[in-house]
Amino acid sequence: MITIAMTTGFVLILIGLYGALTNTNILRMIVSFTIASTGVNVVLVSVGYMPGRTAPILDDAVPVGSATTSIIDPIPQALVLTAIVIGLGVTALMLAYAYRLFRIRQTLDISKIVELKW
Amino acid sequence: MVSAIFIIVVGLGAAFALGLLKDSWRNGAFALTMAALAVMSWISISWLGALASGAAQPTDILTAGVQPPFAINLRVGLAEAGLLSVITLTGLLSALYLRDALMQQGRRSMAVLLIAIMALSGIVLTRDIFNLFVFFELMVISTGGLVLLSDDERAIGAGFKYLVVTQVISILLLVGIIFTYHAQGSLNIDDFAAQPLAAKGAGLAFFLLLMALVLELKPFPANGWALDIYESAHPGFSAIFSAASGTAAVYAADKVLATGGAEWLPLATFIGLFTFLASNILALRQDNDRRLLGYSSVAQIGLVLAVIGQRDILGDQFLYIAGGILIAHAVAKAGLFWISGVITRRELTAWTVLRLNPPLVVAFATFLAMLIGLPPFPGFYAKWELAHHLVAEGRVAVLVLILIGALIEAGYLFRWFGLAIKREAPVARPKYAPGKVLVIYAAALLGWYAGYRWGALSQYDNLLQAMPLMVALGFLLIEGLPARIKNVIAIAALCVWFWLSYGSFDPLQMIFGVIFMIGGAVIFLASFHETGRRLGFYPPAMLMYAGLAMLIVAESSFAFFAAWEVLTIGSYFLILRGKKSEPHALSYLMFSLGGAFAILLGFALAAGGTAPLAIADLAQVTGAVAPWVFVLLAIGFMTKTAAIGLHIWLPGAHAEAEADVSPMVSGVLLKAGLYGMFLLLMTMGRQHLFGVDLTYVLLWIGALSALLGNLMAIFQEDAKRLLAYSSIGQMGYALFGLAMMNHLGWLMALMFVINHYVYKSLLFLSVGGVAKRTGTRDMYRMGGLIKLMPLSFIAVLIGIITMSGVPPLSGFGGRWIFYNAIMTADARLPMVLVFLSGPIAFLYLFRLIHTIFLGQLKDEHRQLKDAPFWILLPQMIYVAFLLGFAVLPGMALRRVDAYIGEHFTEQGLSWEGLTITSEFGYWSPVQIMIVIGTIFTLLFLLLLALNHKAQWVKQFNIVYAAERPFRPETTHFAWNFFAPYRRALGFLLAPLVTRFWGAITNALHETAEFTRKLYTGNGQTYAVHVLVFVVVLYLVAGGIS
Amino acid sequence: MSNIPFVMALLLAVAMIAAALVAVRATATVGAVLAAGLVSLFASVMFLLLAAPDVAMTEAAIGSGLTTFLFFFVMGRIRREGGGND
Amino acid sequence: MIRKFASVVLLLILGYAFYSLVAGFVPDGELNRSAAYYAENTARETGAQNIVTAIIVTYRGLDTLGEVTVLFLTAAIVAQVLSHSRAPAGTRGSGFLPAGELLETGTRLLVPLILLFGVYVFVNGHLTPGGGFQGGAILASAMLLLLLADPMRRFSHRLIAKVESISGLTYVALGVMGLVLAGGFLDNRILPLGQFGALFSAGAIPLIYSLIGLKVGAEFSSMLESLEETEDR
Repeated sequence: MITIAMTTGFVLILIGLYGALTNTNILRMIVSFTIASTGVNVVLVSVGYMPGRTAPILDDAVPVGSATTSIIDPIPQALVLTAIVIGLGVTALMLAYAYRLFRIRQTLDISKIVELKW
Repeated sequence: MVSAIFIIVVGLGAAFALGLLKDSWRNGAFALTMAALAVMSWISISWLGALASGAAQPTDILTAGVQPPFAINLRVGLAEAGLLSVITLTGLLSALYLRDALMQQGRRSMAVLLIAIMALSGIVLTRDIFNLFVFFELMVISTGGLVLLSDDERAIGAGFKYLVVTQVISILLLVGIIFTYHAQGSLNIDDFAAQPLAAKGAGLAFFLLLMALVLELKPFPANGWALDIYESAHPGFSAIFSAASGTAAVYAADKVLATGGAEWLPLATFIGLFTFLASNILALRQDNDRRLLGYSSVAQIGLVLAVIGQRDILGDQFLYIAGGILIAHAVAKAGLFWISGVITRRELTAWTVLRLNPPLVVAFATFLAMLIGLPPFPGFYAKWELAHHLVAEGRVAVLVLILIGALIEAGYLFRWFGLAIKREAPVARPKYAPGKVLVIYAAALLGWYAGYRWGALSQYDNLLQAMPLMVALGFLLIEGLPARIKNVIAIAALCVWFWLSYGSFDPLQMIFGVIFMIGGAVIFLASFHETGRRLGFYPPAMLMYAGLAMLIVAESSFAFFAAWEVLTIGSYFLILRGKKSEPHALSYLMFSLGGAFAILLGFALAAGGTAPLAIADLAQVTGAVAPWVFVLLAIGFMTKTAAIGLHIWLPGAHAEAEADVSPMVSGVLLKAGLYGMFLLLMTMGRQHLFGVDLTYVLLWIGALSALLGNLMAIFQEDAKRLLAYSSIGQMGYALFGLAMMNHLGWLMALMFVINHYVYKSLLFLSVGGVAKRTGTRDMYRMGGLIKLMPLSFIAVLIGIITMSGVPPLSGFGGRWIFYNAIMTADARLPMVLVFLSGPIAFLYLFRLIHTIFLGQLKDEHRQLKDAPFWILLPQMIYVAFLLGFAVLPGMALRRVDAYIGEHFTEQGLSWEGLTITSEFGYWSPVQIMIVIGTIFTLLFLLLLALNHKAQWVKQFNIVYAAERPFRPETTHFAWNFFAPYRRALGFLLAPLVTRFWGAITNALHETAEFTRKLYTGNGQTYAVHVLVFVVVLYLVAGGIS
Repeated sequence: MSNIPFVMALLLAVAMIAAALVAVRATATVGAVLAAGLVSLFASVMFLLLAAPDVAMTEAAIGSGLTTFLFFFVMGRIRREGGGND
Repeated sequence: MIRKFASVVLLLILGYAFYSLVAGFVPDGELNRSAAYYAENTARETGAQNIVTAIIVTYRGLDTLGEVTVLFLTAAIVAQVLSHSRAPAGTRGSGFLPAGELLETGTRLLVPLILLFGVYVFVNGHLTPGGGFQGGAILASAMLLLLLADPMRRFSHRLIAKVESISGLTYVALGVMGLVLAGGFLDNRILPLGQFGALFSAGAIPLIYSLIGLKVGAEFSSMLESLEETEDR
């Protein structure tokens, strides 16, 4: 289970990076990055997973006393929550930039935005 | 003391509060922003003060009221407080600088700025790795926002590239964080340290983590995105990006590296050095000022990373060294970016406009000196300590690479300074926004203050409390006074300094002291000739003399080296003042700094540790290291004396300098190198490397310098160049004498020290005076000036008689001692060379009289008057001195002779009355004077008798009889005077040395040109670079697991 | 424990990778964005399987929901101004 | 082509590195010390049922503050980026999902419900899955619906900005109160922990999470609106 999730996550990262490195369209690059960050999130959560345990919520099913032996690691989940929100922020920013670039240059092709170099 | 968390609270609170203000009420918004930044700065600085003085202890700040690692904690120690101060102050000043842009874009951009500074502070404060990630993302995003402040539309592209790359970095970082967490069971950085990363996969996780953090430092070659930002962003923001972001990112990398254990440090060292060298080389080809600053930023951060890689051996000095470099870089880079913001065009030559505002030039020079680590700035102390630690631990290779990089960096930075000072400046003085200029001055002052603090912290003397340096710097404050008043003060300062210090001089110091101080003062008499304010002359001149003054009294290697750098930098600025001296001044500086680095390395090797080393203790250096110390120090000193091979800077630098500067740099400054050689040979004596007696090598170098220097001089058409080349030869003699390592040799070297000062100053002044009147230095444009400039003629005549070593003047004394000396040495071949060069000197010296003063007067020179009074006055003093010294050489040499006698057992000279006796014969100056005088008088009378019918003939001017010739020199009788010799000996003059150094420079430039093609400008390619960087290091490190 | 979550995870993994490949290789940007949204959606189901309901909710709401809309808005602007055909 | 090839090679090597991470991964048998601490002490120290919430709001509150700031920052920058480049007049609307009668009516019906649901989600964040971010996203989706239904409709920028700022300021102020009244910045024990499992419990967590919800909702809305908006205010 963990291996499947983690592998999937890493594969998503690689696919995302591949897309980001080979698509010259800016929007497609951004799409690829969202896939890669989804992959990262999957990896993060899978690291915290422990087989046979439940979500880290102390309700009637999981009394406080037995929490240590019955819940999974809550920390990666907390981290992923943060990572997702930050990912959205960065995506939004990149999109805004993409639009602005398009307005200036009338193109979405990143290989044409090379006036700064050397 | 206010808790440091309020830096974050205030930053965030103000940013949120800005949203409540009306969008139109921008003044209020700006005031709020500034107030918040001021509070943040104040908190940081008060912590810094308290921690530095011991009033406070490093403090952990818990959040959520729970102990770490279960809740995030922050920490303020000395390092954190220092960096926070840098970050918040940069933010504060940049905000002031960005005022217009911020006002125009409104409160949102102000909020972004506040959050950026807050985030950078958070990066420094936090001890939690994921929290670090959050602050990093805040930094990234706010960078994305602040890039928009630029008017340059290309910044949008740069910002996007940055975002692309940081996405890749974030992915690596998060993967690294989570697996590190899995291995450690904690996200707290301090817990990493407690538990070595043993678990499987932990190494790789840590590697990814580290790579992500290192990538934020813009390592070469994965840094194209950063350069694009530097080039296009608003300079006010670039200052933050370089000074504050760079600082924070370095600290983040350091924090994590510190926990990873020593096995990760070599990786950091490698990346750091590679980046430092590569970026500096790349910067060589930059014409865009901001991009150049970008390369320099990247390089400096690389340097700091390399220093971090040495933290295992730096011990408690780590903070002092890394902090010194980092703070110097932050202040200087911020300052330079701020200056670039008041300059409208982007090519380096556009900086000429600074000249219309001299204080800005001072600020510019301050920042450059800080970057390169010149005294008295923190980088200097850091460089010194670093060198000693590295050498003590056997990491000489690291040090050498650092020094090479620093030299390249100095090359492009000072080339830039040269362009700014020498290229044509616009006429109209631009109007600078007062706020911006104020910020620049504030940075410069902070730089000086940092230099003062670092000096106070160092285990050596605080350079900024050294009196000569203070006096020299004081001249910056009185630049507004008329030149003549400043001249009086300068002369007085030199005399007073001599008077204060001569009591403790030994005879050797006395001779050099007199030349440096009193000799300097005499040359200053010529400076009375200049009227107006003569901006930019006295501070560098006094800086040079301060260096010389400090050099003589230096007792420790540190003081000596500091003085050496001070005099180098002062003389560079001085030489740069010449009309066409831009390339020559640069080459002078490059050689001198290279030499200085050799000295640094030599001293570090000699010290063998980090304890201060007294110059006298050089004598105690033994073992395998001793000859290397000798070689390095000798190379360092010989760059100053322009020994052959290291000489190519001299002719241009001396010839192109101003009329009164040439004698300073030739007559006075060259002696600094000889002084060093004296000390070196006196303490270390003969050293053997691979079985070769190194003094024997020096002997050869001296002989070759004498021969080739003189040979090159005879083919010069430019009078000052001729004198310059002759200096190479003369210094060769002195070196030769020293290298003989016997009593008479040394005495002769000292004789040369005195004589060369006098006649070279004399000749440079008189030739300078003639050049001032005729408007040219080319001898074929002169002629027949004897009657128009009789005093100059007499001066030159006396000068060349002395110099060529014919009786009756003191030059002969030198020669006489010299011939005695070589009879006692046993190196035949070099001796022959030295003998040969004697007559060669005749050939060119005679031209000075023959071509300039004799022959036909040029038509356009008919109305000339003799040189100005103030230029003549010191010449006449020298003439008088030479006559006196010819009769009474004993007045100086006797005591020295005895002093040298302490070092050499063999018989010196015996001084009885006016007669000097050696084992080979005797020399009685008075007798010689009388004999020669008699012969001369007789001959003169004879000539008069023979020629009593001689009559004056009007000169018949053939030059203008017909059309003006296309090449006037070809019609002059004395042009290419020694063409036959050139045909015979020209092969000796093939500019091999020049070609050699030229090839090195070219190779560097070619490398730069080739390498920078890496930066295609394509953001995707940059992302590939980032991955390549990580993957290659992963492979190099052998597939960490 | 039981095989059902395991099989589900496997299916989800395959679906996610397939969707990701579509997102990267698709010719139309709209399709790519939708496919990426789908990846997110599958990921949030995967999070449920991994006992992370909080994450699942967030991913569904933000990763697949809001992000997709952001893309559409920007693409809409670009399309209206004559770009975004490729 | 070269780039593709190079990328594939690079990613293969990176993939190998990832593979060795997966291959070497051993799931914890027991909770590690941090997780164990939270499992044991969350209920006592924070009074929250949902441990993830307790971590987010309290133990790692600084992260969350930063995270909220990320959104604040992004919203501000997006607005700024786009304020420079408004689309030509007359070309409004998202262009993808044309508004219709049905959508408009549906929106009127749905929006209050959605808003209520969003509030429910973040108010109960300490008890059940969900919280400020999810709730905020839900709030924003209501705004999204409004935008879709009627692109002409403008929410008050001022209102959104005020909500954003005031909730942000209050959040920071609560954090400082934690510093002053309790154990440290963002300590939730400035309010009584209350009855474990009750709505009003867990100290300041529900309050903070609500503020986060409001703020996140406002920020998302502002972002969406900036991207949607096509002319000057």
